Amino acid sequence: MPKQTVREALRDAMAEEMRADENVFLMGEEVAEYEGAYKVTQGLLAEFGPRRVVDTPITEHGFAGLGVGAAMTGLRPIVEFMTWNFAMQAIDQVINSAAKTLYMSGGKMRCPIVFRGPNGAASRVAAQHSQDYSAWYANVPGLTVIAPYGAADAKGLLKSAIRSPNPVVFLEHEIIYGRSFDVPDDEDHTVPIGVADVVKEGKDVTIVSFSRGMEYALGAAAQLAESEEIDAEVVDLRTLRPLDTETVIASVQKTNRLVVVEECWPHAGMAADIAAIIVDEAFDYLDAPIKRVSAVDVPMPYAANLETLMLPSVERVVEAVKAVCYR
Amino acid sequence: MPKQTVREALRDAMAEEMRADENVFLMGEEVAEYEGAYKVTQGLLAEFGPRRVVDTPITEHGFAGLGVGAAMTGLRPIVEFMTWNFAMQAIDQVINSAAKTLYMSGGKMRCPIVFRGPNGAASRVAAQHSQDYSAWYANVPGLTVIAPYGAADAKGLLKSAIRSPNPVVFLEHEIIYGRSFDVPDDEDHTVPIGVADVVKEGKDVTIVSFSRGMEYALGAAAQLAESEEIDAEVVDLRTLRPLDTETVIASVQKTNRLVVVEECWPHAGMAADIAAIIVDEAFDYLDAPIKRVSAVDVPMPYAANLETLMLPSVERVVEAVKAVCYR
Amino acid sequence: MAVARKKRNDAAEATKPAASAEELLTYYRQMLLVRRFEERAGQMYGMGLIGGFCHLYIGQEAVVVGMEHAIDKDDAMITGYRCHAHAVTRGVDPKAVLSELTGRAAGISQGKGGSMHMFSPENGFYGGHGIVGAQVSLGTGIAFGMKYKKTDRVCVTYYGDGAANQGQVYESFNMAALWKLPVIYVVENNQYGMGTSVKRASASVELYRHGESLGIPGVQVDGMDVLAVKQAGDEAVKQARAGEGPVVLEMLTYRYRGHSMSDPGKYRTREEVQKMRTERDPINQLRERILSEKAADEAALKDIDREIKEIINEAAEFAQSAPEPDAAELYTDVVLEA
Amino acid sequence: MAVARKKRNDAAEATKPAASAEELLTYYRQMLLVRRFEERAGQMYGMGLIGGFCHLYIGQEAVVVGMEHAIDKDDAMITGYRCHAHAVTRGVDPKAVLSELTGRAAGISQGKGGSMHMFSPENGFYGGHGIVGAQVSLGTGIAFGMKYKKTDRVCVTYYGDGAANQGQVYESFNMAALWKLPVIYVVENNQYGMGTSVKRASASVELYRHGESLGIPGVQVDGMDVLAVKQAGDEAVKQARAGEGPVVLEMLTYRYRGHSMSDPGKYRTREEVQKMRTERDPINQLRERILSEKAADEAALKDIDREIKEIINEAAEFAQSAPEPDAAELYTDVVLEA
Ligand SMILES: Cc1ncc(C[n+]2csc(CCOP(=O)(O)OP(=O)(O)O)c2C)c(N)n1
Ligand SMILES: Cc1ncc(C[n+]2csc(CCOP(=O)(O)OP(=O)(O)O)c2C)c(N)n1
Ligand SMILES: [Mg+2]
Ligand SMILES: [Mg+2]
Repeated sequence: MPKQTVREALRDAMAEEMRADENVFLMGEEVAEYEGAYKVTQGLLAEFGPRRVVDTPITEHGFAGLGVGAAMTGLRPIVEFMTWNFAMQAIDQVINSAAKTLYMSGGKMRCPIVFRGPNGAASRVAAQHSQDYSAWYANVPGLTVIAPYGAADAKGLLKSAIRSPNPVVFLEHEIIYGRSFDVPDDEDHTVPIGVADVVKEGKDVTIVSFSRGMEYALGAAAQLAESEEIDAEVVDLRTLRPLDTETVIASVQKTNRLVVVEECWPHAGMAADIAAIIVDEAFDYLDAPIKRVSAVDVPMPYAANLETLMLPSVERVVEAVKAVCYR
Repeated sequence: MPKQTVREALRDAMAEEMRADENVFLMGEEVAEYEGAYKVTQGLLAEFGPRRVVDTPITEHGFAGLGVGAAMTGLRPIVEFMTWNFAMQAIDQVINSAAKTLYMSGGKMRCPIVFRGPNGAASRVAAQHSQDYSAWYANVPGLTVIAPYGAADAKGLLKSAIRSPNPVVFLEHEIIYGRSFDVPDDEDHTVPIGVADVVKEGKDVTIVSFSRGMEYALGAAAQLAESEEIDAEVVDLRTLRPLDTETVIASVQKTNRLVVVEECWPHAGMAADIAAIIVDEAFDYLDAPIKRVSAVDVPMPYAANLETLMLPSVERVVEAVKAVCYR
Repeated sequence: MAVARKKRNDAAEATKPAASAEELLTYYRQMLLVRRFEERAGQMYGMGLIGGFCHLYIGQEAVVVGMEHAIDKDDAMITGYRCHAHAVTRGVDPKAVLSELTGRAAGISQGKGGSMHMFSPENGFYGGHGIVGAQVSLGTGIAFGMKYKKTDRVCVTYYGDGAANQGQVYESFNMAALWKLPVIYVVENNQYGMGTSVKRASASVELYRHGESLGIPGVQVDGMDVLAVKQAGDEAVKQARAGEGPVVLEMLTYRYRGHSMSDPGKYRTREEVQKMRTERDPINQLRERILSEKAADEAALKDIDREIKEIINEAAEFAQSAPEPDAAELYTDVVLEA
Repeated sequence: MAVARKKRNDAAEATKPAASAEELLTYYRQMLLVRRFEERAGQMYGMGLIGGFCHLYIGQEAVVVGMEHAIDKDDAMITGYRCHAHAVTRGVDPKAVLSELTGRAAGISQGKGGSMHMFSPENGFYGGHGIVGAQVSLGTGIAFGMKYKKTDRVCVTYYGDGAANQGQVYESFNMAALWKLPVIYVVENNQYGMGTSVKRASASVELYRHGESLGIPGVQVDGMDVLAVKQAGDEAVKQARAGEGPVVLEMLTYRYRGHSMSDPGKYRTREEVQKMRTERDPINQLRERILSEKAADEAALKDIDREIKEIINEAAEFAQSAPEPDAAELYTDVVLEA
């Protein structure tokens, strides 16, 4: 399979869907002439022109609402937030207008829209630019929430998101934009929404994660395998809403142990949700406490040493796995 | 002890603190001349005048930011959101400016401000006016998050919030504004932030809740006591951040069973957080799955029958308690 | 079109806009339908048949009816929570609106939306939104969609004097002006946002000028005169349809009732309200014109009254007896299957 | 003060604002300090000593220095993320700013804030904020606080041309005008918000007029001329201090460097940048004036250059060798003990 960066995979997903459907268009800050603050939209203006690739003023609240209105007319907007931190300005439109309208209208008013952009911590950009919103959006019915790790999933899921009739929150990660992964060379490569992926099978413990958390999860699993200590099963959630709880439960039923890894703050985070589901639905299979490896419960500091300490790490995952395996 | 409604208790808390400290002032939509959309600020304009009780335009984003700026000059603003639903327009200022600035400034820039108003479902106001934000705010370090149930706690905690040097999110509940409770007749009645309250002792199961969830929790405990089936311990969290995990753990260590009740949506909600903490920190004491009784995972419907079905109920709590007690 | 023309209705007064007898009677019938609908909704609220918030449009009828006749059926309209009139005037069956208010399965939103949330895409009605100001960005997006699709359709986007200060209104103005979107912003200045008079909320009470800094033309209109509304609407629609970009129409109007049903109304005097009702009522004014122009006689107007009474009675009966949604509906319409 | 005066600097040109030799040299020294500071920060970024975003102020020095001299030490100032110059000019030790950039414990924010987040309440500097537009509401609130406390202090609130379209800016304008708050809005129009030129982002590029609909006076100022800035600032401060409410000052300026360190700069030509540098540079302009007015000679200016070089060298050395924060600092400053 050819290799592609996550950045290229996302771009290709948008380009392919824009070629296939005239109703798909892209808007956001610096998406057109600048080709994306993080260069995810490279080449799109050149191919599709300014009608379909629209630079906006720095008015997230307004253009998110504008996107939702456009979606109500049957268009399929892709709204890029330069980062999800700036989407707090627009969150009322994402939740109150996009997520709730189908329900409030008794099914009459559809809103097929994708909100996308990098979520969570980039490098050294401090507290206001580093928040992980996965848990907030996953909390809200009416939304579909996707947070892929590798490039094939990024591409396949973004294509599914654009084709979805529902409002989708698509959480990318700045740190993995530049990483390369195998991607199927197929215009029709899609990945189904709501299906987790057992990335590595194992028998001793289940490690569940998503987005960049997978880096720590896979790193820890590899390290534990290498030392032949512990054989971990690794599950990539990929979609945060709807959650594929079946796959997680099945894995825990097999391994009887669970560690959840996230870059989100711990309180009322995604890992809390997984832990709560498992302690309810698979209690009898649990042989040990469920451990969460989350970001530290503080705003993101700027200093290099503190930043490293704030985020999860392979070491912290290894430690948590050992703890639940009582090693 | 004299009885007071929650509404009066909140008003008195503000009035007393405004009398005590010239730096305390109140702003928000309809707080002055109209005396509050829900009449919580009755009499305040008359007593304190328009300098200290300020009607704002319907510009949540702007006046929340203005409040934070005022707090940075050493004032102690109380910012009323007519409901927390409208605070989504302002959430960037609450999180990025109020919650993170102390950290980002290395402790230099303080922000003593209280954001308050009714949270969650009122009666028949449908999806856009009924969201419960407890989990979102509890997720964020730098904030203090308070969600009282009875009038004495409402008063004592609001006074503590106003005196706090930190930004506080104070979540009230429209449905309980008009209910009466005993309130100590004492100008200096405060309730400490971060301390849960064991409202009813019991030995068979722990029911944890907060805000209006306490109504269902206490109702269920009473019903179970009456039928002499199950002796439930009921814990009112009162503060959601910082969480008094010690009290909850101690209770579960005693009862070995836990049900958490909330009006929040289930995914990544407050109950998920409590469940995750307990399955990690008190795993060996748990004799049964932890059950969550949350709002149903859908936007709030308008129709009377559907609305009732959407919210938690005494019956649903009783059922959950029986399930974890294997009855 | 010049930027911000003041009180265009002052000038217009000299030359009363012309209208055929048929037009006058159509406006009359529609305004009366709205009025009677709202009165009944108010009664039914009092009887406990309607819950939550319920914002009546009584006094403002000329605005929505006048604008409706300035646009075509396949143009779009969007507004806030004070939306019963807009739905009915766009052509939604009053039964479906009233049984939405009573929370029944036959409601236009299947009883799930209630008073503030009704939608009828087939009638070009995009809601019915509860968050002050949000519909302004949405309406701008609907106009974006119409332009994107290369139609010549326009979107009429309503908001209140209270909403006029919201940041997203300005953000929307800016994009609409920058991209010349076919949106007509209709600010229904009924003098109060809840209990706050416009002068306590806005540094400038000339709401038609709020887009001026961004080059958006604005016109102040007598919103109690359906013909003045229609005329101003016609001009604005012409401009927007021609691709010349947005217009702001400030409709000077008044709401007779409280903001919603629980409003004690202490922020204004009884006399103020009474004066508007007796001197400026849009239906009475039109009625007088119809009679003085002999477009119809008293008897013909009585027939209309009776006809409308029947429509409302029928709707009320229906809305009270129609069944509530099935319990299973709690779980539907959250998301669509892909 | 009239609403929205266009290009006041055109008129001003005839009567060059007067300034003593001492004043001219103070401005020169401060502008040069900012320039050299930023140049060094850029170098240190290139060396990997600074991480994340780093927005340099080179080219815009006249704005912050001119405004600083229009206010007093106990007035307030607040800005966005392009804030090193503001901190230094307000009186923060360059060492503390530069070691914030290198993320060291001795940084003004103990290394926790970085380039975008520095605060010095004791110098009346309120940050240093990363969210475009947010500081405009904050600054309005600072002004509210000053009025509430019955002082005659003012708050100078900076934002960019890109931020000028944000809704919260208008919401703040409205409250400031309604309540006559002592806030001076300084929009640093450096022609671009990241890669978007002002005319692609704003339906009206006359940013000094954005408050016009709300009755806020606006003045356009040559932001490359420190004396013009100072003079416009003086007038605005006078009005705000007198309790007459807010003013908008649009500073026409230019940033020579990229938006932040990773900007490929394809949205403008090399020639455009070069032309500004050679023809309009604020430091060169002031230097020429100093020499032509004989406020100082070449030798005296060289002394200043040398002095500043030393300050910067010392700061750089300090910022590179100062220790990182202690690991325990991760957990401090989240909340204060009650
Ligand atoms: C963002 C937001 N803030 C507050 C409210 C509560 N609220 C509902 S209607 C209203 C007054 C709006 O007044 P106006 O825009 O003049 O419209 P009118 O009710 O007069 O039609 C307020 C404050 C809301 N729904 N949304
Ligand atoms: C709300 C928000 N949206 C987007 C960004 C990303 N961003 C940072 S600076 C900037 C450009 C701002 O331009 P301008 O206001 O002109 O200020 P300048 O950088 O020219 O000083 C953007 C889009 C942000 N920080 N906050
Ligand atoms: Mg109004
Ligand atoms: Mg700029």
